Amino acid sequence: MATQTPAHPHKDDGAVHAHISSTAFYVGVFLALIALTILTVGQSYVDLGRMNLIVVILIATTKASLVVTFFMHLRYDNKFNALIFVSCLFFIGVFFAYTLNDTERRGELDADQNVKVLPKTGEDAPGGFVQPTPAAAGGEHGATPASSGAAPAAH
Amino acid sequence: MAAITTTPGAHHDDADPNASFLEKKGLMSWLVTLDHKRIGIMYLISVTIAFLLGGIFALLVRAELFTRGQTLFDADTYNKMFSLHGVVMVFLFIIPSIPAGLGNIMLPVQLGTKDVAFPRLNLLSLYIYWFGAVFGLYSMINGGVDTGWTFYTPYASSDPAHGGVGSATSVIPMTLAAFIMGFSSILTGVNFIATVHKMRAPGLTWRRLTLFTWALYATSIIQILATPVLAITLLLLTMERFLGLGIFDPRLGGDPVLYQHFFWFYSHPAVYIMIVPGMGVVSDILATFSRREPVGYMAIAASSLGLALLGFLVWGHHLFVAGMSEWATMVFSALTFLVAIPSGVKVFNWVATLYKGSISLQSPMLWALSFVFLFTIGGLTGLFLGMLAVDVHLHDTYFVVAHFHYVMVGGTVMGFVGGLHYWWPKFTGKMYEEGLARIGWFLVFIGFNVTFIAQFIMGSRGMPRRYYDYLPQYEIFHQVSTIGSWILGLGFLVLLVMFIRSLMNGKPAPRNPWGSAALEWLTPTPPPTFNFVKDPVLTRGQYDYQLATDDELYEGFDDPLFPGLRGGKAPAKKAAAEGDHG
Amino acid sequence: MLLFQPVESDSFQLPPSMADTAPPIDKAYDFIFWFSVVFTVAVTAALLYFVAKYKRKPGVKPEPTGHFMKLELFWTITPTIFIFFLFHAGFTGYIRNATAAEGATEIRVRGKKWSWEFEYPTGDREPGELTLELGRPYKMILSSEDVIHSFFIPEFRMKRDAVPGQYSFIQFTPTKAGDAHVFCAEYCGTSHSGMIATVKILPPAEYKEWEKKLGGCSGTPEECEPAKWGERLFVKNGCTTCHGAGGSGEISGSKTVGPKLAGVFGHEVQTTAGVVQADENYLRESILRPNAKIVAGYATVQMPPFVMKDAQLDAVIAYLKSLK
Amino acid sequence: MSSEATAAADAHDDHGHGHHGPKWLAHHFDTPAQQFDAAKLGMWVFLAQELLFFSGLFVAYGVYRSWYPEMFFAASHQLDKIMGGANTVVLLFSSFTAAMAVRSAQLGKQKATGNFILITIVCACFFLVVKYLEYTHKIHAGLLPGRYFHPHAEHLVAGAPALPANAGSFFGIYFMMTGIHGIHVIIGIGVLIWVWIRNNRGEFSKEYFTPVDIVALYWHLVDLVWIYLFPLLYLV
Repeated sequence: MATQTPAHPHKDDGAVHAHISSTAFYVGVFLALIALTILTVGQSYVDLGRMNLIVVILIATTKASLVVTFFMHLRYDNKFNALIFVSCLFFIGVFFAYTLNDTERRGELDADQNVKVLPKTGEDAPGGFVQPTPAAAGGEHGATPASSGAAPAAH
Repeated sequence: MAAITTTPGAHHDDADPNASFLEKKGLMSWLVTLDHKRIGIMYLISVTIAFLLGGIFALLVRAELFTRGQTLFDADTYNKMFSLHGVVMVFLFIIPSIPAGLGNIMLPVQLGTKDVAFPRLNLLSLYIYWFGAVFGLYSMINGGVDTGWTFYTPYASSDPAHGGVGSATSVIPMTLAAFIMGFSSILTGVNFIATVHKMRAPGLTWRRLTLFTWALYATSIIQILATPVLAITLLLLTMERFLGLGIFDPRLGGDPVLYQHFFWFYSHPAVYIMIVPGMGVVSDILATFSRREPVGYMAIAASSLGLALLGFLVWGHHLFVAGMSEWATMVFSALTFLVAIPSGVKVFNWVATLYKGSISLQSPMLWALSFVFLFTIGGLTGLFLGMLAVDVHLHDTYFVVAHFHYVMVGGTVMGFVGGLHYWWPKFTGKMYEEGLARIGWFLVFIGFNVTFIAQFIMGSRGMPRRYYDYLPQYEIFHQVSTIGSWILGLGFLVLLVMFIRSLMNGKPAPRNPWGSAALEWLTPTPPPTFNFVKDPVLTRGQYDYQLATDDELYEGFDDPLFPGLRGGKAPAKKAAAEGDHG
Repeated sequence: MLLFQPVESDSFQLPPSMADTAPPIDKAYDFIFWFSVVFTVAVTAALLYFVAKYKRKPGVKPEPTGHFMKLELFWTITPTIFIFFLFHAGFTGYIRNATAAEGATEIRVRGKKWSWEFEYPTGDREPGELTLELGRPYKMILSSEDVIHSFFIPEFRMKRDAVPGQYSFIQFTPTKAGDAHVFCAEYCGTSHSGMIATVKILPPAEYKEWEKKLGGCSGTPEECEPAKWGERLFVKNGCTTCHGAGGSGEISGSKTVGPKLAGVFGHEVQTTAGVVQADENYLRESILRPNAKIVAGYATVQMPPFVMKDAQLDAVIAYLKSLK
Repeated sequence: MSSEATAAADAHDDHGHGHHGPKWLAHHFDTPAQQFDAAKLGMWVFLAQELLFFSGLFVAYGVYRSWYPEMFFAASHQLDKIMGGANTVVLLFSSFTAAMAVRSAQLGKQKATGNFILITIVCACFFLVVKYLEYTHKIHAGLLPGRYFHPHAEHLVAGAPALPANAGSFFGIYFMMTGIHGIHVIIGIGVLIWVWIRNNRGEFSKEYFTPVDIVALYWHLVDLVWIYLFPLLYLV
C-alpha cells in the first residue's frame, strides 16, 4: 500500500481496513439460506390460515437479514451505513402503515363514507370496475357502468 | 489569530492550478467538466431557462383570467398552460434550483474540499436532468399535458385511445420526464450526503458547518427517501396508461385514492426539498449581513432535519376531502401541525439574529428579509389548511394556490434569488448594479403580494382552482391578481437584465464583498478549480465573527459605512480590527 | 377588543353561511385567522424594528451571539401548546360535519364530465339544479361516472371528492333560503370550470309546490312546448359544454369536444358502426347509450350515458329536431 | 485517469502533499480510506433509495392483498412454484458467489475474483431465462395486467381455484414487481461485466477493491428484493 504522510490528523493511517470472513462462513450462510428457502416452499403446502402471511414474511426477513448482515458486511461496516439501512426501513414502514390506515379503515365512522359498495343496497359505485372483454384489448370499452362485473366486495 | 489557514488574497495571475475555474474556455471544457462549480453553473442556466418558460406560462394563465369567458385562448389551451406551468416550475425549476444549482457551486467550497465525493455522478445527474427535460419538451411539442402537475388518476391514466375517460394529451412523455429527472435529484442527494460526511476539511466539525450545508444535507435525505417513491408512482402511472395495470384506474379494478397516497408520499416531502435549501440560504445571508452567528445555530440546523423527518409523516393532508378514512384524516391532521414547530423555531431564531446585529440592507439581505416575512404568511396559512374543518372549505380553492405560492415563491424563489445575489460575485467574479437589484426586488416583492393576496381572498370566498371561467363575483380579485402578475413579471425582467449586464461589464468582485466570515469568502474570487489555493484547516466556526481576523473579513472589502477599513490604509482600521477580535 | 372582531360570514373573507355545517367551520376559521394576524404582525414588527434599530453604523459592533436555551425552549414549547388547540378546533368541527343525522333525506349526486346530476328519493333525476328544503337534514351520496370530481358548496363550507368506483357523502341542513352554487373543485378536464350547478333552498311551502312538479316541466304552457323544454333540458344537462350552445359544435370559435348536433336530424351520419340514418331512434340511443355508435372522428371522446324520463327524452329529441 | 486529474496531482505538489498516492486514488480524496468510506456510504444511500423505489410496489401489493385476499389466493396458484423456487436458489447462489468475489478481491486473488464474478453473471442469465419462460407462459395463457387480462381456460393450471374477474390487478402487480426486478437483474449483469473486465485488466488489489464491493452490494440488493417477491407472489 502506497502510504503517505497523512495530511490530516483525523485519519489513522488512511488505508482501507475491511473485515474478511472465511470461505467456510460464507458457505454456512448460503446453506442456511437454502434451508430457509426449502422451509418456506414446504410451508406453502400447509395451510396455516391467517398465519400463512406472517410465517412467510418471518422466513423472508430472516433470509434478508442473513444477506444484509453477512453478505453485505453490514455487521462489520461503518455503523452509519447500518443506520441508513434501518432508517430507510422505518420510512418504508411509515409508508405502509399510513396507507393501510386509510385503505383498511374506510367507512368505519359512517358505513356510507368512502366505500366501493353501498352497504344498504349492495350497489357497486359507478365508474368502478368494468369486466374486461376481449374487445377491450383492442381499444373498445363498454362505457356503461351498469355492466360492472361485480368486483369481490371487500367491504 | 488567523483562524482559517488559506492563503488570503492570493490572486495569482500566473500559476495554472490556482487560476480561476472559469479560465478554461470552449463549450467542451464545460460539457465534460467534473468541476462542481461549472456543473452548478450549467444547472443554474438550465433552471433559469425553465423558470422563464414556467413564468411565461404563468403570465398567460393570469392574462387569460383577466376577463370572464375567453380572453386569449380556449379552455383546453388554458388547462395545458396551468399544467405546464406546474410541471415546469416544480420538476424543472424549483427542485433542482437551490440544491443542484447554488448547492453544487457552494457546498464543496463551504466544506473546504476540492470537489463533491463523486464528480462523475454529479455530471451524470446534470445529463439525466437534460435528458428528462428533452422528454418534457417532446411532450410540449406534442401538445403538452392538461392533467395538472399532479397527474391525478384516472384523468391522467385512463387513455381515451383505449376507451378510457381521461386526458387525450401527451401524458406519457411528461410523466417519463418527471420520472427521469427524479434520478437526477436522487444522484445529487447521494453525492451531497457522502460529501458532507466524508469530505469535510480538517477542523470543520459538524458544529461548524454552515446552515446552508445543514439545509442541503437535510434536503438530500428527503431526496433519497422520497424521490424513488415518485419514480415508482410515475412508472406505475405510465404503465397504467400504457398497459392498463389495474392499480390506479378504477375501471380496471384500481383505486384512485391510492394513487394520491403514492404521489403525495413524494410530493409532500418534495415541498421540503424546495423550501429547506431556501431556509439555508436565508440563514447564511442573515448571518453575513448582521455580522453575527445566527441565534440558535443548533436549533436551526436541527429544525432542518426535523422538517425533513416530519415531511414524511404528513402527506395525507392533501387527501382530507379525497375519500380517505377518518382515522387517517385525524392522524394526518395532528401530525401536520407538528410541522409548525420547526418552522416557527426557524422564524424566531432568524428574527432574534437581527437583534443587536450590525445590519446592512444590501440586496441579498432584502431578499432574505422578504423570505422571513413571506414565509411567515405562507406557513401560517398552512395552519388554516391543516385544520380539518377549515380545510374542507378551503381545499382546492385559490386559497391553496396562494398558500403554496407564498411558500414556493415567497420562500424558495426569494431564497434562490437572494442566494444568487449573495454568491454571484463569488462564482462569476463580477459585481452587479445595486440600484437595479433593488428596483428588481421592489417590483417582485410588490407584484408578488398583489398577485397572491387577491387569491387568498377569492379562495376563502370559494373560488375553486384550475378554473378557466368564473362567476362574476370573483372578477375583481382575478383582475387585481393579473395586474400583480405583470408587476411580478416586470421585476424578474429587471433582474434578468441586471445579471446579464453584470456578466457583460460588471466591476470585478473583491474576494469578500460582504465582509463574511464563512469559508467560501476566504478563497480567491472566482475560486480556483480545486477551490482553495491551500487546503484549508479550520480553527474557528464559519460564523465566528469575533474570532475572524481583519484580513479575512476586510481584505478587498469596500463597505461604504466603514470607509478605509481595508488593508491598513486608514487610521480607523486599528480600532475596528481590535473590536472585531472582541 | 374592537380590534379582534370575529370574521363574519358574508364578509370580505367568507361567503354567506347557508347551512348548519358553516358556523363551526367559520368559528375555526375565525380562530386561526386572528391567531395568524397576531403572529404575523408580531414577527413583522420585530423584524422591522430590529432592522431600523441595529442598522450598521460606523464604530458600532454587533454583539456576539450567546446561548439562549430558555428562549429556545420557550418558542419551541409555546407553539406546541397552541397547535394542540388548533388541532382540536379543526377536528371537532370536522367530526361534527362528518356524520349524518339519522333519517336524513338522501340525495344521490352523480358527477360526470361535465355536469352534476341529482337523484331525489322519488327516483327523479334533475341535472344541473339542486333544490333543497329549508331546515331538512340532507345526506348527499356522491359518486362519479368517469374521473374524480369534487362536490363543493362554498355557502355550506362543504366539500367532498366524488371518486369513480367509490361512494362518499356529505351532510348538511340548509338554514337559509336562497340561491347558492355547486362547484366542481377537483380538476376534471376541458370544461371543469363549467361544471357548476345551482342550489335553490326553498321554504317548506314552496318546496312542496316544487316537489309536485318534479320530473315534469315547470313553467308556462308555452315554455313547456317539447322543443322549448328540450332546450332547457339540453342546457341543464350540460350538453352545451361538449356540443356548444344550440348544438352548434363550437364554443367561441373553436371546435367542441363532441360533434355538432344542429341539423344532424334526418341526415346520414358516419359512425364507428357504419353509416346510420339520424332518426329519432338513433338520437335516443345516443343519449342513453352514447358509445354504441360514435360519430367518426370522435371515438376518443367518451360521452357519459344520460338517464331521463321518457317525457324528458322526447322533449330533448324534439329540440334536437328543431335545430338547423 | 483524466488529464484533469493529473493536473490535480501536480497542483497538490504545491499543497505540500508530496506524491498524492496511487493512481486509483481520485484527486479530490486525501486518503484511500476516505475514498473507500465515501464510496460505501454513497452506495448504501443509493441502496436505501432502491428499497424505497420497490416499497411502492410492496405497498400496492399489501393494499390489494388485504382488499381481495381470495383473488390473490386464486391468482397466485397460476404461478409456477418450481420455477420461482429454482430462481430463488440460483439468485441465492449468485449472491454467495458475489460475496466470495469480494472476499477474493480483498485477498488480492485476481483469478478467483474473476471466476466468482463470472459464475454470478451466469446465474443472473439463468435467472432471466427462467423468467422469460414464465412470462411466455403467462402471455400465452392471457394472464396479463388489467386491461389485457383474458385468461384462456385451456392454458390455466388445472385444479387451481377459479380466477375472479378482477385478477388483472394481481397480474398488473406481478408484472410490475418482477419486471422491475428483472430490469435490475439486467443492469446487474451490465455492472458485473464491467467489474469483470476491470478485474481482468488487473486494476484491483488488496488495497483497492471498491468497485467489486460496490457492485456486489448492488447484486445482494437484487437478491434481497427477490427474497420477498418469491414467497409473496408465488407462495401466499
